[in-house]
Amino acid sequence: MATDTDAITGGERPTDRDRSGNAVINWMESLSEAAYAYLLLLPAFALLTLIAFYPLISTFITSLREDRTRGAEPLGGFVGIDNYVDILTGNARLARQFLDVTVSGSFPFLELGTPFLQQALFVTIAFAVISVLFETIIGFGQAYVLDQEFRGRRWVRVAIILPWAVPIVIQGMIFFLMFQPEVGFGSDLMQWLGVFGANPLADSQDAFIIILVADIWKSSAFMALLILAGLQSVDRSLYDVARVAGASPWQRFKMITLPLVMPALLVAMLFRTMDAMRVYGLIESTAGCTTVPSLTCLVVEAMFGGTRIYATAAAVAFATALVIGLIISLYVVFFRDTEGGLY
Amino acid sequence: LGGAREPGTVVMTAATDVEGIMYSDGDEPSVQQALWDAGLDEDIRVEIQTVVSDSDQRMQGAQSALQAGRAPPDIHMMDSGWTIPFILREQTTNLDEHLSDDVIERVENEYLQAIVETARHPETDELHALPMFPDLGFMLYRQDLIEDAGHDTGDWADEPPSWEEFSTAVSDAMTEGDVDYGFTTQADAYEGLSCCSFNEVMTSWGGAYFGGADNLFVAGDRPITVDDDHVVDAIRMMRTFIDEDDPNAIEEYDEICPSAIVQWSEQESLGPFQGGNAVAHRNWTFAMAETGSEEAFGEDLGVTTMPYAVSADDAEFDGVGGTTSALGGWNLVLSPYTDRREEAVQVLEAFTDEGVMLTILELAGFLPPITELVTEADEDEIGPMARYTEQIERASETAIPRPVTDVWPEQSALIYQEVNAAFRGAKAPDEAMGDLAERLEGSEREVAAQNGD
Amino acid sequence: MARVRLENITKRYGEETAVDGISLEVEDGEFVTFVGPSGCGKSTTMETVAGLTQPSEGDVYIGDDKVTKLAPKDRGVAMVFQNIALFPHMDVYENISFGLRLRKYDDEEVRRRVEQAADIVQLEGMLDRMPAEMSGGQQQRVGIARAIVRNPDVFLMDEPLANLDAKLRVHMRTELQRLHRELNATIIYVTHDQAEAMTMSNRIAVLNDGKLQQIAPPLVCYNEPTNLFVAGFIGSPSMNFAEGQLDENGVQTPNFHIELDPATVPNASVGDAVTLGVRPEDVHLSAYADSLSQPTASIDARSDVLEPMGDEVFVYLLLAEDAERTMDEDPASSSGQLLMSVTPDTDIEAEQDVNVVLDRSKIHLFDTETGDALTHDITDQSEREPGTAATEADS
Amino acid sequence: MARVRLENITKRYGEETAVDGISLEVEDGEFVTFVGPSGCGKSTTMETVAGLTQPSEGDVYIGDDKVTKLAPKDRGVAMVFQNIALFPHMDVYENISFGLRLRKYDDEEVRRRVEQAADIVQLEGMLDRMPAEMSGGQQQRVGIARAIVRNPDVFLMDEPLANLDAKLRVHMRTELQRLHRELNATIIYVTHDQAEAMTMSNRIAVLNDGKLQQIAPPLVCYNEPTNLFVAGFIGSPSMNFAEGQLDENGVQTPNFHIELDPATVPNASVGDAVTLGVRPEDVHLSAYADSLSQPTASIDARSDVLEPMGDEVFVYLLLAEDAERTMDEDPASSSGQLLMSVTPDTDIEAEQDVNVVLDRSKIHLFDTETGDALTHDITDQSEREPGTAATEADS
Amino acid sequence: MTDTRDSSQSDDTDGREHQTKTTDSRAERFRTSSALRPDGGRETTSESDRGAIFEGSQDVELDRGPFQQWAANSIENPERVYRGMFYVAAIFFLFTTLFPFYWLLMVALTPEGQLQDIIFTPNGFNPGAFIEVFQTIPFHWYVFNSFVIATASTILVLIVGSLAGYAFGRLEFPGKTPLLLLVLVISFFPPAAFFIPLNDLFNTSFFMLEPITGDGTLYNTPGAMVLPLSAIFMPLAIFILTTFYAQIPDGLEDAARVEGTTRLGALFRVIIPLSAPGVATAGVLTFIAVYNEFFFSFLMTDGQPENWAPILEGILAYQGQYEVMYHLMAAASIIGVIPVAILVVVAQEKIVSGLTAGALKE
Ligand SMILES: Nc1ncnc2c1ncn2[C@@H]1O[C@H](COP(=O)(O)OP(=O)(O)OP(=O)(O)O)[C@@H](O)[C@H]1O
Ligand SMILES: Nc1ncnc2c1ncn2[C@@H]1O[C@H](COP(=O)(O)OP(=O)(O)OP(=O)(O)O)[C@@H](O)[C@H]1O
Ligand SMILES: [Mg+2]
Ligand SMILES: [Mg+2]
Repeated sequence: MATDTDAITGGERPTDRDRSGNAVINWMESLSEAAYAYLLLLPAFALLTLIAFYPLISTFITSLREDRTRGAEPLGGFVGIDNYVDILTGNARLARQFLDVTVSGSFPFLELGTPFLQQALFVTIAFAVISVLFETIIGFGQAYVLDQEFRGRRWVRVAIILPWAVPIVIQGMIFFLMFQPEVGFGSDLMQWLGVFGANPLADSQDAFIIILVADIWKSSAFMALLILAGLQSVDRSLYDVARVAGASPWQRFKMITLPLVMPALLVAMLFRTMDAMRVYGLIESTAGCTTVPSLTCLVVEAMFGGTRIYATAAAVAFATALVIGLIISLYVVFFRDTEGGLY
Repeated sequence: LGGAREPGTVVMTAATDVEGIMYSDGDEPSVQQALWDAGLDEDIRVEIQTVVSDSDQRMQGAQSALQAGRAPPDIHMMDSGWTIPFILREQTTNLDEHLSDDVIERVENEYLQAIVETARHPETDELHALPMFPDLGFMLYRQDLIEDAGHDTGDWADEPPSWEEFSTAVSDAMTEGDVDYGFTTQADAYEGLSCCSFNEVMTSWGGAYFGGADNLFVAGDRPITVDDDHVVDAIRMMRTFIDEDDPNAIEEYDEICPSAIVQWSEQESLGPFQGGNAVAHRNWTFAMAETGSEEAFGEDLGVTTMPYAVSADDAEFDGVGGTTSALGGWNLVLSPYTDRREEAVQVLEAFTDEGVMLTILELAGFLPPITELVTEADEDEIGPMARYTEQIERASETAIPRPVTDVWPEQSALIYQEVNAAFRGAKAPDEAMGDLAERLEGSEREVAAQNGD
Repeated sequence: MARVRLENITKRYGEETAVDGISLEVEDGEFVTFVGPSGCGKSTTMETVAGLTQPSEGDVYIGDDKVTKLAPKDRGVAMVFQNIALFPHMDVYENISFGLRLRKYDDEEVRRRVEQAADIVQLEGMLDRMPAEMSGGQQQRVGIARAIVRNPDVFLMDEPLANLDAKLRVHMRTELQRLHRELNATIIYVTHDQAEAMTMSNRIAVLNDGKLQQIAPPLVCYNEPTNLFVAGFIGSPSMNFAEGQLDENGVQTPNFHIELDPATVPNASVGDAVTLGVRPEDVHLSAYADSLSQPTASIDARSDVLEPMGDEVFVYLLLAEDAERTMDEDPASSSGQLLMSVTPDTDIEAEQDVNVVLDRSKIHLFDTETGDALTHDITDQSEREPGTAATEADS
Repeated sequence: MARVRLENITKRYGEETAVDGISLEVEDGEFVTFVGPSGCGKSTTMETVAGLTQPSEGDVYIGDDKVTKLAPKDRGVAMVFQNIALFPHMDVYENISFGLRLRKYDDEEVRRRVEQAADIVQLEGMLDRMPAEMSGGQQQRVGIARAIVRNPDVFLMDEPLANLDAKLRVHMRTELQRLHRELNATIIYVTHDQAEAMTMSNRIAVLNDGKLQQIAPPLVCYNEPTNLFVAGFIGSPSMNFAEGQLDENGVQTPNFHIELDPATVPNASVGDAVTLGVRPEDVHLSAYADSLSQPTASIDARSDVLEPMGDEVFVYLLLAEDAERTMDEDPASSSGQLLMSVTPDTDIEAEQDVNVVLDRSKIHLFDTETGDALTHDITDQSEREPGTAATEADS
Repeated sequence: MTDTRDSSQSDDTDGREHQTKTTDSRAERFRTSSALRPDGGRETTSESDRGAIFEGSQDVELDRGPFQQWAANSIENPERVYRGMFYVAAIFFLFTTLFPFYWLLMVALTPEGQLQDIIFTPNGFNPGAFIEVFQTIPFHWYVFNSFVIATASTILVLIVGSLAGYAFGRLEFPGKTPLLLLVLVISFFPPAAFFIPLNDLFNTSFFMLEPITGDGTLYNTPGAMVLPLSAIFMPLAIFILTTFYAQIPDGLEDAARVEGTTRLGALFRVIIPLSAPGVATAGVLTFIAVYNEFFFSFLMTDGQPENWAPILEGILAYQGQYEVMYHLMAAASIIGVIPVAILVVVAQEKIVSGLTAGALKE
């Protein structure tokens, strides 16, 4: 088709309809939606398979075998789910137990073998729930602040995000030192307030609170960042509509911001929950894993504690994943109906 | 990178402290030079792969390298506290087969036996590691403050006081001397408690984890004696030091420890003492240099081995009771995966040379595995340590190693956890030790079962 | 060659059928306008041509090639989107030049073309604005420029002028027509503006409920609508309808009777329910009956409301005594009423009794049941082509 | 009381002045339509009324209160947005009921009202759709329903019917009028559709370049435009203009001469440059000259193109020999041309010589320089009110 | 990142200005001289009043006026109260987030061995710590390593994650939810669960890697960290990107495709730029996470800076057997945080750039 009159035509022009570009691109374009999707997922899954799924399977097999603390061979024969049974019944070769309760006849029907905060499962869940709750609230507050226009916003934003950039060792060191009676003021202050005992870092309950605060300090920024990105993606004209319709700032938040930010918020909470359930470095560098045992603490101690109990470590890792999986399914069930929920 | 290393280099892991003395500019003495002087082939050069100092993290590093069968490093520097598990896992080389006989002999005969024990295969007694330097626990005290409070410390250097005497003296010095703390030590829930600071106290009370010094290195079939009265009393004493009003306190002792010791390890507990704010302090050899210099306390620093409550003769078990000193220190292990075994063996042999040991002592203050050599060192070089050679001598004689077996790390965690709980008063001492005994029995059973079949 | 052919295109969204078996062919260089009620499937049909939507059934051909599975970029189409869809992160220049830059035209060429396109849509001097800084109409013009700058074989334009004022719209109309002529491009166009549809298109495709009702030149759709739907839809204000019955003498509706020989009505016989349709401009005051070659008998009515539009006045007539003008119904469609369009200088006032006549040559009869057109002219001509009613309708 | 008063509203975006000193008053219950070219500031003006934009200068009053600083929610206004802006996360029901739910109406009431509103915009049965699943027109109807369901004092509607088809548009028109009547609400409306502006509004406000040109009832704007801009803007197709000069006998344009007594033209004297304006429907074939009370002398022309619109036909006349119809210009505005609108049955063909006359009572004269209207009628009446030209114009 | 324009755009500016001046008079006919007010007048350029969630319209006046005035105003104007609350919140957040840093600085300034009773002032003053950090070990080398590793991982994660995020967010295909959950499952596991097999894998010599790494293993190469860290932080990135990509209206992608991009081209030219807040956030989060990662960083190299040991090893190097040089660790971490702070400053314009407004009539 040769068009000649208009200047817009501007001489020769390849007909668009002739397929341009190389064969690969054309092949990709001609794929069906599903095939195209699989193609796009290929790189991610290739990487994940090599680096994640394969090791996990191997670890899972390990968890079904017997520990061997001596000899060149680190694992004994297959013992089925014995390792898991040991973990759940408080018989694992760990300094702190995954779970240590027995059913009793009288109220509250469960008897704690060790105090609540010395059982990894409870510590971990309590930690995850409380920290994520606070981080969400604070993160939302921070994101809101960062979403405003004001002079110096750039620097405030950096300041608020900065704790997230602190290496965990340092985060741990800060709070460790702060609550070292000799060095920091934290212990004295809290003791004076009547909140803590004399040696907070050695006391499970006090240390738990310190770790919570440390985690909230650092990780709120994570929430803030994601929520902020969500806030920024909201079409501003919707706020105009809402304002004219008579929505107060709170209503605008509740009816527009929140639901529209929900997908981002859910992702943030989901990953924060999973992260919190795997907390380790922070504990290790402040109070120590015996004072506040978390699930990952058990895994790491089993694997690197010096006693070679890899099978137990693997079993604890899988049990941890199972627990996280259960909690995440609660999310999925709970938020399934929310707009933008888990797809 | 990796593969293309110079021929003749032998890679050895070490922290920056050792790296710092390995080489030197010009004619300054260095370990490398000392090794060559000791007869190491001039073509062989030791290259240090620096690793972190923290013992736990270092163990992880060694474990992942050996688990993966990776070399270099050709020589791993391993804590005497966790060498045996590696030996039991066959991740070491039997040095009996590689070192020359006279070297073996020297190690057997001249080396501090306590540390050599941590380098042997517990079942076969073969030497699988070469002790590089031992470390020992000492009681440091402020002679001036105690003297001012009217107590004579004249013979403490030769013969440590009893705990009771110690506590009274420290308590008085604390009141008189206007310092905040009496005795600072390590009681955090960590390896240092079970291996060392508590091990010392327990031993000085005539107690033991596994029924005496004979049962230290083979797990599986040995008595559990942590719920023994001596052990419980040792804890009660410590508890009294922390809080004399505790129902489990022992009348005769005074409150001399800050309660914060339950969350202190070496660094934190040294701080107040170093700052002049405590009367007495338990720590490792390096603390002498830190606090004994002229800028610090100088001559006012007194050093002794642990006080005791039950003398060795009165002790129920073998090898416990009386004054004592916990054993730390590092061994050198030849990686079974090295492709430079010959060269590495040469390096190891050179390390057994006295000149090398003295060089290390003079440059870094690390005790020679042949402890008598301390007296031969140049006093100017080793600083304050020179004043305390006698105490070092005695400490090496009374050194008590931790009971390292393949399951020691596991048991250690149980121990420090319970001991710390008891120190904090969260559990009564006998209850804590009862629980501990139960857990330890379980652990021993597992080992027995696993290694029985 | 840029003939566009749709073969039995159907698109379902779940239960919903948005497009229902549409087949049509747009000749090379033809200008076809899609009209139809909101939600009838116009945009969806366009999207299947562009390749943005895969039809559930059927095939699309452009030129001689079946392109049903071809990527949009390879179809040689440009599209103006109903929702405008400017790239918010690009300024006007970047938006317009997007397609050219993708095709790696050299910078000079790009600039020249963009400037020309901006000129056509009167956006000179706004090239560095961001979309968010523009008014609705300006944004829409950017969308048009983005399409025309590429000079493709086929243009798809979905209500390109919806946000423009009348004057600019006329301008754009002529511009688009010129473009159409000069580029000899095939254009498929959606509009709700009758004037646009009538003036620009070679043919109009009337869609309803996902189905093609009629595709024919504008005047054919206007004058010979193929069914009740098309008759009512094309023309603004809408055609007047009166339901009635064919009797021996003609058509009897509740309020008036029109004489005619039932035999001249094809496909219908006496007694059948028929709907009579007449456009507002074909209703005349009896006083002007002479100007018509064949007026009907005079009908009594009462003028209810006058709606002056400037160039004409709409008069709402009530036929029955009891009939009331109800505002919530399309006034032209309820049978007690009649809408008449007169020139502004006509001597008529609200609430006054009037007599009107209809132009027999402009009276349409439809089968009430099926809605199909029966005849578009009830003058007493001896020979009339019987087939004209359904000209070119495919439905 | 919901009188809306704008006092000297100005809005600047950086360099750009979007609204430039607009003052006007909309009476309680009045229906005022804003019209004007794309980008002239209609939406911006609306936004200042709604409170979404703070004017750079000037004040807004609703009722008796100065609301310039008041939050939108406290102004009692509802708005239909030009960009529709439905909440993507809410279905139709939730979108429509948004404002009601904010005000905590009880569920029954909400449901009743929503259903009623959905009924008005013909969205029954779509209440549980999500916006993304709807066509453009359907979305727009949701936007309208969202505004009307709230029943506020003041409605602001920015092109609410832009995406609707003619039929539905007529329906919505009557619905909105009914709403206006029944709620007695004040409505400010933006549209590009002349028919909407003419039929619905009490007054039309013509804006250009951020400035108010004229605010007057529709027919006044149509028949007595205050200046060239309004004359050209109102009416579709646009008024014909011919630049000329006032001489002793009348107006001389390059192609024809119109007789008139220059003394009857206020504010102008012989020799002044004037622009003559006449609407297409006021151009007649000489054959029909009798029907006019005062036709002008006949003008020679040649028909160039015919544009049949169904109910009328636009005839493009060339006046000068050399004139050519250029498609890229608004045809009515170039002086060598004349656009005539005739009924479809007029006997005229393309490319044929014709004689036309103008209706003297419909001839407008403007001062070419200032653009101000001089007179809207050049019949030889003895007494004419001299002031009508600028009726109610505030600009 | 911003540069989705053709490179040709930069030299276009003058051309466009030129065009502005010579605007066709026809178009200007009704556009009188007032388009540019010569007298200027007061200008309020900001459009913040429309965007902010809290009304910011009064902030011009807010800085002035005594407290009473403020209080009186706030009663009649609640938006002012929100603004006030906002400032209180901002200051609160600033204090709580920054105080630990301040304290860390105090620790850094405290000379070795005097670490006692630090509250608001250091115990002594020793700025030399910031130099000592580099003298003790080549800390900058570790920082550099971490920076390279984090950058590489971030790029890998963003690219691979974008492809996956696009598929999950915008395409329909069988098995979508299970696959998405499968990705999520990775995050259920403590990193230690991957360690042993990966340690074996990375220490296995692969013939084809020999030319690159010398001994054919990935150990001691950036790859040994980039790969597992990418895999471990990939799920988060995929989820973030999925969420943000899903929200971009289809219309814009449609427009790009009709204009001539491929589906992939539309992703990179339209969807990613429009999701800038999400992409930048995913990038920053990944970068920081990798930069600070503890587990693999520590075990996948032998700790030598020349063998790509990351910053964590550097910080741990100040930790002795019995002694910890807290002041150096503090100084080192303050130094280590700086690159991240810079990154945040750079990325923040992307993180906060609401762009979708005005995209579509929806
Ligand atoms: N945010 C903004 N930044 C800069 N200029 C703007 C902005 N919003 C609008 N404008 C400009 O202000 C002028 C008026 O815009 P407005 O939206 O009021 O026009 P309008 O009359 O509604 O036009 P339309 O009929 O096309 O919708 C336009 O020229 C527009 O480009
Ligand atoms: N994604 C979708 N999911 C479900 N239904 C849809 C979707 N998109 C469109 N529809 C429905 O398909 C029908 C046809 O839509 P389409 O957009 O083609 O209408 P249209 O003719 O363009 O209408 P308008 O003139 O209002 O733009 C509508 O009823 C609409 O509700
Ligand atoms: Mg549509
Ligand atoms: Mg507008």
